[in-house]
Amino acid sequence: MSEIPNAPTSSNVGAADDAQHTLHLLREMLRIRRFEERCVELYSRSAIRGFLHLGIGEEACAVGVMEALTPEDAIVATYREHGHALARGLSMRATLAELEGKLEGCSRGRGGSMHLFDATSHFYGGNGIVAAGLPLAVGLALADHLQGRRRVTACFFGDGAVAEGEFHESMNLAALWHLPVLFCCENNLYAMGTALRYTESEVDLSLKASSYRIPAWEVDGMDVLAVEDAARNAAQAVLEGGGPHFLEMRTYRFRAHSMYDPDRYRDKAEIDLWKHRDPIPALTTALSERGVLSEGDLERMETEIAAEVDDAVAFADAGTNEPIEFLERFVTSDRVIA
Amino acid sequence: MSVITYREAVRQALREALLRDDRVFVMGEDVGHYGGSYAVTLGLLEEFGSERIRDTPLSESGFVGAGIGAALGGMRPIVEVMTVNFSLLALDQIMNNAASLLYMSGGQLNVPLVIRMATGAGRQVGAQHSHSLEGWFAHIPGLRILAPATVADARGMLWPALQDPDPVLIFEHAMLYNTEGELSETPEEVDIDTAAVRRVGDDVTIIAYGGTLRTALEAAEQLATDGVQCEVIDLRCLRPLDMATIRASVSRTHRMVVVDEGWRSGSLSAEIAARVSEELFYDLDAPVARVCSAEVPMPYAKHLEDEAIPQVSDVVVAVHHMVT
Amino acid sequence: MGNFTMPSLGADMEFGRLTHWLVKPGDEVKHGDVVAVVDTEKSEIEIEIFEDGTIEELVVPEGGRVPVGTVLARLAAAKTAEVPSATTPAQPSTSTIAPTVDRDDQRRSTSRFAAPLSTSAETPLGLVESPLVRHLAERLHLDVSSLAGSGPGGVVTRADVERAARLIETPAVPRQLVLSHRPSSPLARRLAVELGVDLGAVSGTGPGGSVIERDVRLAAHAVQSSEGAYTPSTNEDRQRAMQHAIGLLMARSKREIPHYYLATTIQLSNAIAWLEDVNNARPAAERLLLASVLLSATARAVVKVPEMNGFYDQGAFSPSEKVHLGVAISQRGGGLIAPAIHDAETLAPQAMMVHLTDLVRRARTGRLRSSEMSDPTITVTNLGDLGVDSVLGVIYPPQVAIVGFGRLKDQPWVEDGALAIRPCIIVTLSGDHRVSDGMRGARFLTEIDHWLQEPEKL
Amino acid sequence: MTNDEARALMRSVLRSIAPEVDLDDVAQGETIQEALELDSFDFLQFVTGLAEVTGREMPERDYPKLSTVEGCVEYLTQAH
Repeated sequence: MSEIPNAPTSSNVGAADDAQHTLHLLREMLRIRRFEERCVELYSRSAIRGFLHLGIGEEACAVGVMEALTPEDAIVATYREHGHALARGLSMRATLAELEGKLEGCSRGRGGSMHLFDATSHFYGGNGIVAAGLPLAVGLALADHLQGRRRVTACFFGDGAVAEGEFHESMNLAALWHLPVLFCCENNLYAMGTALRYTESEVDLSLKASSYRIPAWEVDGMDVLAVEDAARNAAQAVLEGGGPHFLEMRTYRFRAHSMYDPDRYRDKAEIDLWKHRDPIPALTTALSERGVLSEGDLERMETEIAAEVDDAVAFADAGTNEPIEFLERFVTSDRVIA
Repeated sequence: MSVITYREAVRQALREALLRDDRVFVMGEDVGHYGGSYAVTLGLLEEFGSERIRDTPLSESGFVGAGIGAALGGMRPIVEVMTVNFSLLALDQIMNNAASLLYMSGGQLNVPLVIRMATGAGRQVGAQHSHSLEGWFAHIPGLRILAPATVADARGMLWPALQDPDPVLIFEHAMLYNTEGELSETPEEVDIDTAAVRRVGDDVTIIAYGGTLRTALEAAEQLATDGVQCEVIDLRCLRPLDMATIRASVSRTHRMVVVDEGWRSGSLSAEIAARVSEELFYDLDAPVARVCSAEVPMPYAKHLEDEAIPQVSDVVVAVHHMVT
Repeated sequence: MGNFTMPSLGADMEFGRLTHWLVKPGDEVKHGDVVAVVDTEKSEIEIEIFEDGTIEELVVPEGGRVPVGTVLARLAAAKTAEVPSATTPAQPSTSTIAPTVDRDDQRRSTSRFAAPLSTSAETPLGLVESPLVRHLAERLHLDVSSLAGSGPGGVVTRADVERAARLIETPAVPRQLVLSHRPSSPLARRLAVELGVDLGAVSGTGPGGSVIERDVRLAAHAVQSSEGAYTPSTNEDRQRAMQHAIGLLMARSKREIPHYYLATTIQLSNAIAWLEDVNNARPAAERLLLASVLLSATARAVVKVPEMNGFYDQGAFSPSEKVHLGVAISQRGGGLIAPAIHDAETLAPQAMMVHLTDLVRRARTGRLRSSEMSDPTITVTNLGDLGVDSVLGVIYPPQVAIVGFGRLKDQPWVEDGALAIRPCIIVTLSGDHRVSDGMRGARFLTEIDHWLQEPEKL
Repeated sequence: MTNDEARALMRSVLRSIAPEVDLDDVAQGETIQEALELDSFDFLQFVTGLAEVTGREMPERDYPKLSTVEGCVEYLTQAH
């Protein structure tokens, strides 16, 4: 049984005294949750195929960090990226159409769940290779540095990535060249089916990060306000030339690693324990106790979100297949290979 | 006209690119203070400073991935991987990121990156430092693969490669750095699409690239004394292959030999032979011949290494066998 | 009313075994309830239902292994009012559940020349159930009785019919390129078709004795049969093609055959006198040319020195019992071919002249038989007409010798110590040193001289 | 047989042997064989052709007379 950080105290809620903002955070998390729940159904009726990695339970990380970023900032995510995409502003329609492989998808149906891209919002996509996104983030930040552009590149990865060589190489490069990268580690205690204690000699990941002289904190990944607060401070420091920063968000996923994973490696008790710390009910309770969220408000929010999901499903199901004549397009730029 | 070395030509190309476009910067192991493992970047650090001539830690996946990221971020990076042998550590970044991002993103993200690598054997540096893997990379859709064999190409190919919105890999054969060639003061533009007919002939077409061009040309001279006129084609671009030039030649000579320093099985020469048999079957008057490296980890001993690498005599024998 | 179907639980899942039900008919269920456990060969997974309602019937029993999408249970609508949000939209048509992944249907997977489905012993043939498939087969006038079906239970599907039809339309190997048994290069086979040459009759000089381009071109310009066989568009093309082909042959000969050369002067007064006697008694049309005498003499001499007659191939000489004398005939407007006079050693000058006349006429009008082209065992070249004193020939591979006759010319000749003027001719031999040597060559030339001194015995 | 008839005969016989040659190409005093590249075989056919049409013997010793245009015309036009 891994130790569990303390539950969010009501004081946190007070800190972000702007009630509307907190309601917004709740709505964003709820959108992600309902969207991914519907994905489970779509997958079981084969509308979504291939691999599907759900972030149900980890919504606070994506929403919290995205709130701390500006439209100019760049994002590099992983294959567990639906939440990050939606929180960054990709529409449910474009995202779900992509999951169903339709032309109307954000990557024209070529990427699928692990490769959602949106150039306008600088969402540089998921990545199917663990930790392969880290060097990209370093490069983006290097380009900013060389062109004197003031922005942050937020790079998401899981605890599994920490064991990859690229983690070491990227952290070292970012620190060595003092680059504006915000390393966001979503530590959900399992690298696919292997618990952290079986993969890392040093399980305190923020301690590991500090060995590169990179400022690093851990933060409760089940508390969206705590995540937002930590991310905002870190992003500010990075923006002001403080070099790379590292956030270790301790979180937990309530479903299997992917849609085809028997989840035998975690015992039910542990899952139930973490479910009690579900970030959505936690925030709902806190808001209703403060009298800013009535029963009716919540129901209205649920109904609106359900409608948004239904619309997205109808849009995706009605989506078209990209004509096979275009198979070779975009292998290289507007140039048809002879 | 002045006579300069292949190494000097590459250095001039780098210098010209750095001067013409301030988005260009060079990154790689020992490219700065050490001046480049093959002394290609000697002097660039002093002239352009450490921001644009960046020594990197020994982190091939890291700095190649960073090169890709910087290209995504609007720069025009030139990453030097010391030799193709070390590129294996960066193969995932090159294939799964650089080559695939434009396609996976449905056309949103271009990766205008150039990666330079030394390649090939001949310096008795043993199995791990003597690979010739251009054929591997030429297998990957999304990449453009160049093999400058002459001083003019070494000088001319870099700039158009930097203008290409997609990733370009340039393979410089290690044995070519010391070779010399003529170059005009204002070198003319070269393309990075087509093959070049380096020697005209009617009897046999010899296809070569990079380090094997010299071998092919020497063999052709020898064969000429036997009355066999060979046409020597320098591929220059290994992906996409300029099949038009190959077709035009082989449909005339009806015989083809490919000289490829890669291992025979699954090599670039295998691809060329397959395409010719598919597209020119009824023009062939003899089976396609391939002169490749022996399928061995490259031995250290000189006599063994020479035996393993395609030699002039191997090409002559292959042609003789074909024109009896 | 709704169905609860076997869900897809992973990228590589095609079947699932329903290990046990957690509900029974009459149970109320709502969205998200776990209703059964499915084994996917990798693990047992609890599966949820995404509809509210009451279980009406469990269609698949426990232990049943069914493909993804198969109906597992039937559901009656929930008694309570439908909660709008809970309803799942009607089954959109676009992404129908394919019962099994019909790999055959995906265009990409069938290669252009899809081999017909291999039929295992017990799959039925011609099992057509759908009227659509039957109608389509009739429209394509396709006999389906022998067609193996790729559908469930071996039934013939629409795709099977279309593929079978496509197979018929796709052109087989172009008929005229039916390959002959002889090893020959693709180019040779193509040219054989284009130039109307019977490949079977052409002997190959390529690697391993295969027929290659030049063999066909040589045969081609010798065999323009009158039935309008394909002739290159213009004369020039044919001449150039022939020139090119001969060039290659001569280059190879020079490269491979170690020629040695001999020459001798032969006095022909007897032969000339004999010829005049014969011709005086004959009308112009039947008169003999000196060439006929020279050819007969040569043929007879070959019998005495067999190393001059045969083929050198793949490192070994094979003498020929027959003497097929290749006669170099110049083509009008340039070019030279050397078709054979068969069994020349049996022909006296008179018979030789008949054969020669016929051969030259057909050579010049392009009606030589390919056999005449392909198997001379020794060649004679006679440039006397064109005023050349002597000619040293280049051997035609795979032959091993060539005799050259110069022009008839009066020469000073010593007889019994006195000087006289006699009609003479220079005869040369180019021999293949791998097969014979100067000694044998000299023996051969003196043999020709001997026969020319006694023409009447030819 | 007049001169013109003789020339016409020579032309028609030549045409059957070597269609592309022209009698006018033969210069004064030049032999027909050299001018028109006829070898002994062709010339024999030329003589045979003339003999068949005219019915005359044309023995081998007369061949020299027949190898120039003038000689041949003279030979054909003279009764002997």
